[in-house]
Amino acid sequence: MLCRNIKNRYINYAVTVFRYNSTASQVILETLPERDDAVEKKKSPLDYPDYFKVHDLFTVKDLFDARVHFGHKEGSLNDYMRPYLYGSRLGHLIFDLDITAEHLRKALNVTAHIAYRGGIICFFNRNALNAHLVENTAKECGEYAHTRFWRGGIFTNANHQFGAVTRLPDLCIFLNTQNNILNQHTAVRDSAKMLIPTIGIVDSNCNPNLITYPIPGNDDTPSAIQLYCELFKQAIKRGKEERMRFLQENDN
Amino acid sequence: MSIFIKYYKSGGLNVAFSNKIWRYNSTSADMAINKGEEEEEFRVLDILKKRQRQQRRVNRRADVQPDRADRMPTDQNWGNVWPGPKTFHPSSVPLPLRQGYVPKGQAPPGKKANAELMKIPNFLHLTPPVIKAQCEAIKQFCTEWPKLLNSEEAIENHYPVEIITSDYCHASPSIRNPLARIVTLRVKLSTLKLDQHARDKFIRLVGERYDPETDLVTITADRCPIRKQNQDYVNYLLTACYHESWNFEEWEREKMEEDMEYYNWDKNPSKRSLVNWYLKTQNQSKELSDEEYSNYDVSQIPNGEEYKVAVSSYMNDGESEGTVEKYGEAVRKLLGLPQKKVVS
Amino acid sequence: MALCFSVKHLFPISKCYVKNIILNNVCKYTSKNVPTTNHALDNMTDWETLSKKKKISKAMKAYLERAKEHDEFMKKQEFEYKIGKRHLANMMGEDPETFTQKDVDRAIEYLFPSGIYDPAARPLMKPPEEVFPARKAAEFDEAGRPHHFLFYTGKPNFFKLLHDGAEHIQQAYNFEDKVIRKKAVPDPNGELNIDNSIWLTKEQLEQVLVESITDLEYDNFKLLMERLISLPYAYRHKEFIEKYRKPLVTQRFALEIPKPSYDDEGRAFVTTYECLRKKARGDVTIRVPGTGKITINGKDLTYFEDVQPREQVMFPLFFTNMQDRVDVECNIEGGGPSGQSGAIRWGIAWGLRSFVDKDMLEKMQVAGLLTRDHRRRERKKPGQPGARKKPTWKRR
Amino acid sequence: MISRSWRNLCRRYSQTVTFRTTESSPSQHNEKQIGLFYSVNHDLCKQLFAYGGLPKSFAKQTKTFTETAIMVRQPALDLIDCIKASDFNKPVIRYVMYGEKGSGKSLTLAHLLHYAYEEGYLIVHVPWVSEFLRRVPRHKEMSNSQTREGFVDLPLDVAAWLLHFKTQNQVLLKNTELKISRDYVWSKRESTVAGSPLSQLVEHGINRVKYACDVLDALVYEIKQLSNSKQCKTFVAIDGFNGFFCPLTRLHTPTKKKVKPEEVTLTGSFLELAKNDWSNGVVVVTADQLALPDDHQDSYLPRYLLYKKGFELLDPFVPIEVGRYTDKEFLSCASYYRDRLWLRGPPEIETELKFTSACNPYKFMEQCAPL
Amino acid sequence: MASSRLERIGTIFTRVEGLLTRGAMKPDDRPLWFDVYKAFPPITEPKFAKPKPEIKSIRPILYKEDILRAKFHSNGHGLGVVNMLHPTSETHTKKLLQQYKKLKAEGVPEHELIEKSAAVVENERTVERQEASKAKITGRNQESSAQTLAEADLKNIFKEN
Repeated sequence: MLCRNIKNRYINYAVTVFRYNSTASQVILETLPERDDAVEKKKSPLDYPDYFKVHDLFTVKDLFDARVHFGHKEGSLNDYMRPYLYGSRLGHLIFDLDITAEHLRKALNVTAHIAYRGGIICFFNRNALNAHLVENTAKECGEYAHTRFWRGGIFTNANHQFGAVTRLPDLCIFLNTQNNILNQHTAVRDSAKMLIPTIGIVDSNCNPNLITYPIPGNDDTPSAIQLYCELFKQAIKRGKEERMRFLQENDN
Repeated sequence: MSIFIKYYKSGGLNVAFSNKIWRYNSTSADMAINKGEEEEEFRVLDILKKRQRQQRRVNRRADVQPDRADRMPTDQNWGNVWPGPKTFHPSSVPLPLRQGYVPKGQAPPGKKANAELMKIPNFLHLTPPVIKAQCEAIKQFCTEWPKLLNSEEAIENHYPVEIITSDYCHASPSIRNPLARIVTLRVKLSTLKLDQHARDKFIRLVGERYDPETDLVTITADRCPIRKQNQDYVNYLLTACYHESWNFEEWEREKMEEDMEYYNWDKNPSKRSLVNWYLKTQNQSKELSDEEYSNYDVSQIPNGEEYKVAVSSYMNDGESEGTVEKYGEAVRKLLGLPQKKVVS
Repeated sequence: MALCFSVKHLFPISKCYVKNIILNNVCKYTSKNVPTTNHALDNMTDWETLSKKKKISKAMKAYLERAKEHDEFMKKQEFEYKIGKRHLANMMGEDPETFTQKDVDRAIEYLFPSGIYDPAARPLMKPPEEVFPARKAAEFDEAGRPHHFLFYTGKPNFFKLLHDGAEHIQQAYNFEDKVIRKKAVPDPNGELNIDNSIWLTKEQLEQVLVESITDLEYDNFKLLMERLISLPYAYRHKEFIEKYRKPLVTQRFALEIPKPSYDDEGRAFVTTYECLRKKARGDVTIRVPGTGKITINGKDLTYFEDVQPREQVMFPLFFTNMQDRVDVECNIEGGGPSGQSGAIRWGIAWGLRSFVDKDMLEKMQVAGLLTRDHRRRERKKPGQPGARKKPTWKRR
Repeated sequence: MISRSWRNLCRRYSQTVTFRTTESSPSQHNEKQIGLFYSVNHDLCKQLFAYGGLPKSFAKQTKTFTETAIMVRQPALDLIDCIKASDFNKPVIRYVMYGEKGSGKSLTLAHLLHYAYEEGYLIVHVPWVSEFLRRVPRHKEMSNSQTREGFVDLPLDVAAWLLHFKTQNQVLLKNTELKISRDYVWSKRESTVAGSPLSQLVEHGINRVKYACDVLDALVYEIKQLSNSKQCKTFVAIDGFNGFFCPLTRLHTPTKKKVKPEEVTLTGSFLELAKNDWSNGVVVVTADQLALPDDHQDSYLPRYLLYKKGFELLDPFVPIEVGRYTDKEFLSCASYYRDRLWLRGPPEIETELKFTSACNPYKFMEQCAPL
Repeated sequence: MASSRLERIGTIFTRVEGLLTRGAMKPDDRPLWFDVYKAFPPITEPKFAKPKPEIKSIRPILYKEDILRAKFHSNGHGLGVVNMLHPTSETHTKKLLQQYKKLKAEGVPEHELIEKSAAVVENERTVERQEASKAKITGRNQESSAQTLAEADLKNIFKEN
């Protein structure tokens, strides 16, 4: 009940956020025309701040509607998550969606770039409620998912476990960085060990330190996870489309 | 690099130009990679120069001739390839045979250098077509089956003695099974045509080997190492027993009642007690000698004959409910008692 | 740079080589002395460039080599087998065109008689597909990208199965919602018949998936499937469910129930041979109609001194209520009273199948009358007085 | 109160099958009463079976059932018929009852004893031969015979038996016409004069245990004489008769030598009775597996059990088989047990019991016990 | 491949960079993400050994209406069902607050405000509910229209099927 009330309140606040959002997209619009004569300047996609236009994938309002801003209770707060908080509504932590949006855009951009480069992207999630959704997302993107019990050594001892030299993922996306409410997913540590960048939705009770691109936000609610999945899917799709175009061009 | 680009731009081919650029970059990379790939393999520290030695060894190896089986046509006459019994030879059997222990996830060992296949007996020399051909060939040497021996009874009648031997076919290093030497002789006692004494003696001589139910005498011999010897021994045994059973030795006269092979009522106390009882009922009291007892005519006792039969069968046929019942009936008749009522 | 340029025009390749060497040299010399040089970083080739050379991953290369080798090997084996079959047909004097695998097996048994206990170790000649175990296909493409989207779970096929199951469950839920919204009733014809089949066992499932799974994972699989079939509209996913079930019917009364034969008196009788229990072994003849007479080795029920074995013998008759309607004759040897009575019990129940109706048959099945008891005496172990019994514990 | 009425109800229910006959005189029994129970008068029972005669388990049962009910069975009737039909002038006829363990030989014998008592026979009843020869309590009184060399006396046992004899025949023994024919001198001071009543002889045996065995010898002789002279009819009943013929008894002489049955004086006396050299009597013996050592119990048929010696002694005898219950007997017995609340439960239990007990009376009784 | 597995030292980027500068890793063998990371570094460096951010007290989020809300709730109002599938639908409490504002503007005395607004909202709800049930009944009478409605609804909901 309380949460619902908060939401009512928040709508008013969200209006102010739109401004930020719009400015961002404006920037992109400005940069877009430059790409036409990219060839002569030999500008690689990395030189654009937002080559794949991932900034317009979502607005802060979308995040809000998907209940991304809900954190856990105050008691379970991880100190490293303090900078991302907006406040606490009657004991429940609320994320600052501006910060979240910034981080998320960065992450989406990176995702798109990795996809563009043909990297392997692997989705992780240990929450049984959302596992199927995540797997479906991975399937639709043509990427990989791991939503089950993590057998130790899949990354660190891959050649032995898979019986052959194996290419590891180039990007790990954690839709949930916790194994359960207490322990961190082992794959986070293993990815850091194996020099694999990670993107992770970190809730208020998670430790963001080992995550390369942390995104503060709600990692339990299906609607939020659905939103993340949708966004990452779009980003990967854009990256891949661009890649196809690039490959076609080069085949000639 | 910019100069270079400018230079090519004048060429005016955008696509070609970009390609060229890629090429420029990639050539160097290619070189690096090519080199790198070779370098990636670790160089082996070759102190003792093993290479030369290996080469020498290879040279020394002799040429292995291709299998004979590879050159066989599929419509050959197999009997010519494998004319007689022989141990399995992989290169002359054109079958992809496999035998042996199957490790998990692997196939059983093939036919070459497979001791298992050599160990087991084979019938490669006795394939159906070969058998047929050989039968055809030896037909001319065969004699006709006697016409009168047309049934089991006839055979049994003319050849009562049966010799049983076994041949074995098994997987062991030797094809000679020690059990093959065992010879069993079987004959029906009735076909020996012995008289009462001889029959009794014969049965006592052979002992366990006689089965009264089937009337068969079974003599088995496995003492000698060869079947032939055993067979001779068996035949000898039968002959010896037969002739011995016809002999009547002096000590056989001393045969006691306990030694009797059947119950002779006339010589038994049963008769004595009957006679005693009879005399008593007649109120005569006589002391009779053994001789007199055994010669006493039972038929003068009412129902005595019947009693005699009943007791004899009771003792001879063994005790069973039937014989006891009969005995009871006879006794009741003898003593003048009512018969047992059959319960409805 | 300028120098490079001028020469490159003429000998582009050699030029590059020279340049590379120089650079390498520079690196070598400088790496020690200048720790913070950005030389290496500056020198990095563009990704776009790198991506152009079609790089085959090492794993794939090794795999391709192996696959090729295997294919060739199999082809050779196939060829040898075919030729061998023709040879064998020729040996046995039969037509090679109509020579089937069955004939091959028979011929091999004839030519190479072997009494080896384990049939798998006897000589055989089978098509190579059966002899050589199947191999898992390549799991990744040339760039090293796995084919399966659940590859990194280590058991992609199994988890794909779970994924599909969840998918089906979700579809069933959605459909149910839809039907409820339409206020329709479930289709009475669409019944899912699961009585005569059971889930694949762990081993069978492993074979289907070509992966080894743990007991816990197998339990999860069963849990998921049970949930799926418990849904009212599970019949719409029949195809998926059937894939992981195996029929039971054939197993239950697979053995033909023998038709009774008739003796001289016109009484029907059935003889069950090979009634085994513990070390006892015998045969049982059941005659119908009868009066409940039981003959064991020529004696009546007093053959068994104790009540327990007598009850054992009588149990199937009382269970089927046939105690006054049949005569039983048994010949039994070996073992003790309990073994013998158990063997007779099974023999009677097995023979009674011919004289009872189907309901009773099922009841007998449930009561365990038709189940052979294969338990045998356990061997004595050295160092202890019995099979399990341990010597009395003493402190010292 | 309630339990009693319930019991009555039970009885009424069970009365649907008649299992009782009011005819309590064995001489009046006929085929109509086969399978029915008749109850024996309590006093009579005490007199006849006070010192044995009923199997122990049955005796216990009588206490439980508060009555001695014996089933009228075919073998007993058969025997009675035979006795009725036999000529008492001729030598005595020997009857041998045989049958499986627990099939009711002893009870049939008890039935016959009742009959003999009613008919006024002098009863010579040995309740269980093995009691003498095979049962060895801690202090078995045993002494070497003084009259016969190499023989063994069991004075206490014989004295006990004489007491039993006395109780069983107390009515007849009062009859002073039974007089002994010879003088018996036991010692310098003790002697029994010819013409004194038989009871005196018996009394002497009981009082002077030392001479019990000799008294038994004399008694047997006198009984034979009395029977021959038609002064009395004698009914000899020996249960477990084949016990006399087993190769060894369980007795030991002080020199640790095993005693053979024929070396016991009482054996000779009783075997003397079983001979058919006297008349005006009936000899009924039973051949029982239980009377023999375990290694000689393969068959229940008489020749096997009696050994050759026994067979020759008794031949010609009339074998009487005591079999298991027939269906009718079983049913009546079951309803009797139901009446006595010895058996409870649903009616189907009877068919099952019939099979598990295989209609063996003793087994049936035993198996009903926990029900 | 040469690399350090000590995840607590530096970041993945610094570790790869170190390898490259030291020549342990060839520049062309660098990981695929390296350029991307270089171009778009994360906002905070993903070091494991990061100093904890200074602990500021978390700002509580409170509104003026909270007092009113508390009042409504303490009187047991405002506990209605909310349709969460429609983010625009208004909660019961919100309606109460609006009503409260409206009534206050109308000049209803302070002490009656709560009760009155609650009564008004409750009234509205009952009216709505009645209408809804009526619509249902009429819908059943006009089967065809109801059916089309239902079908349309279903189509929308199960588009993906």
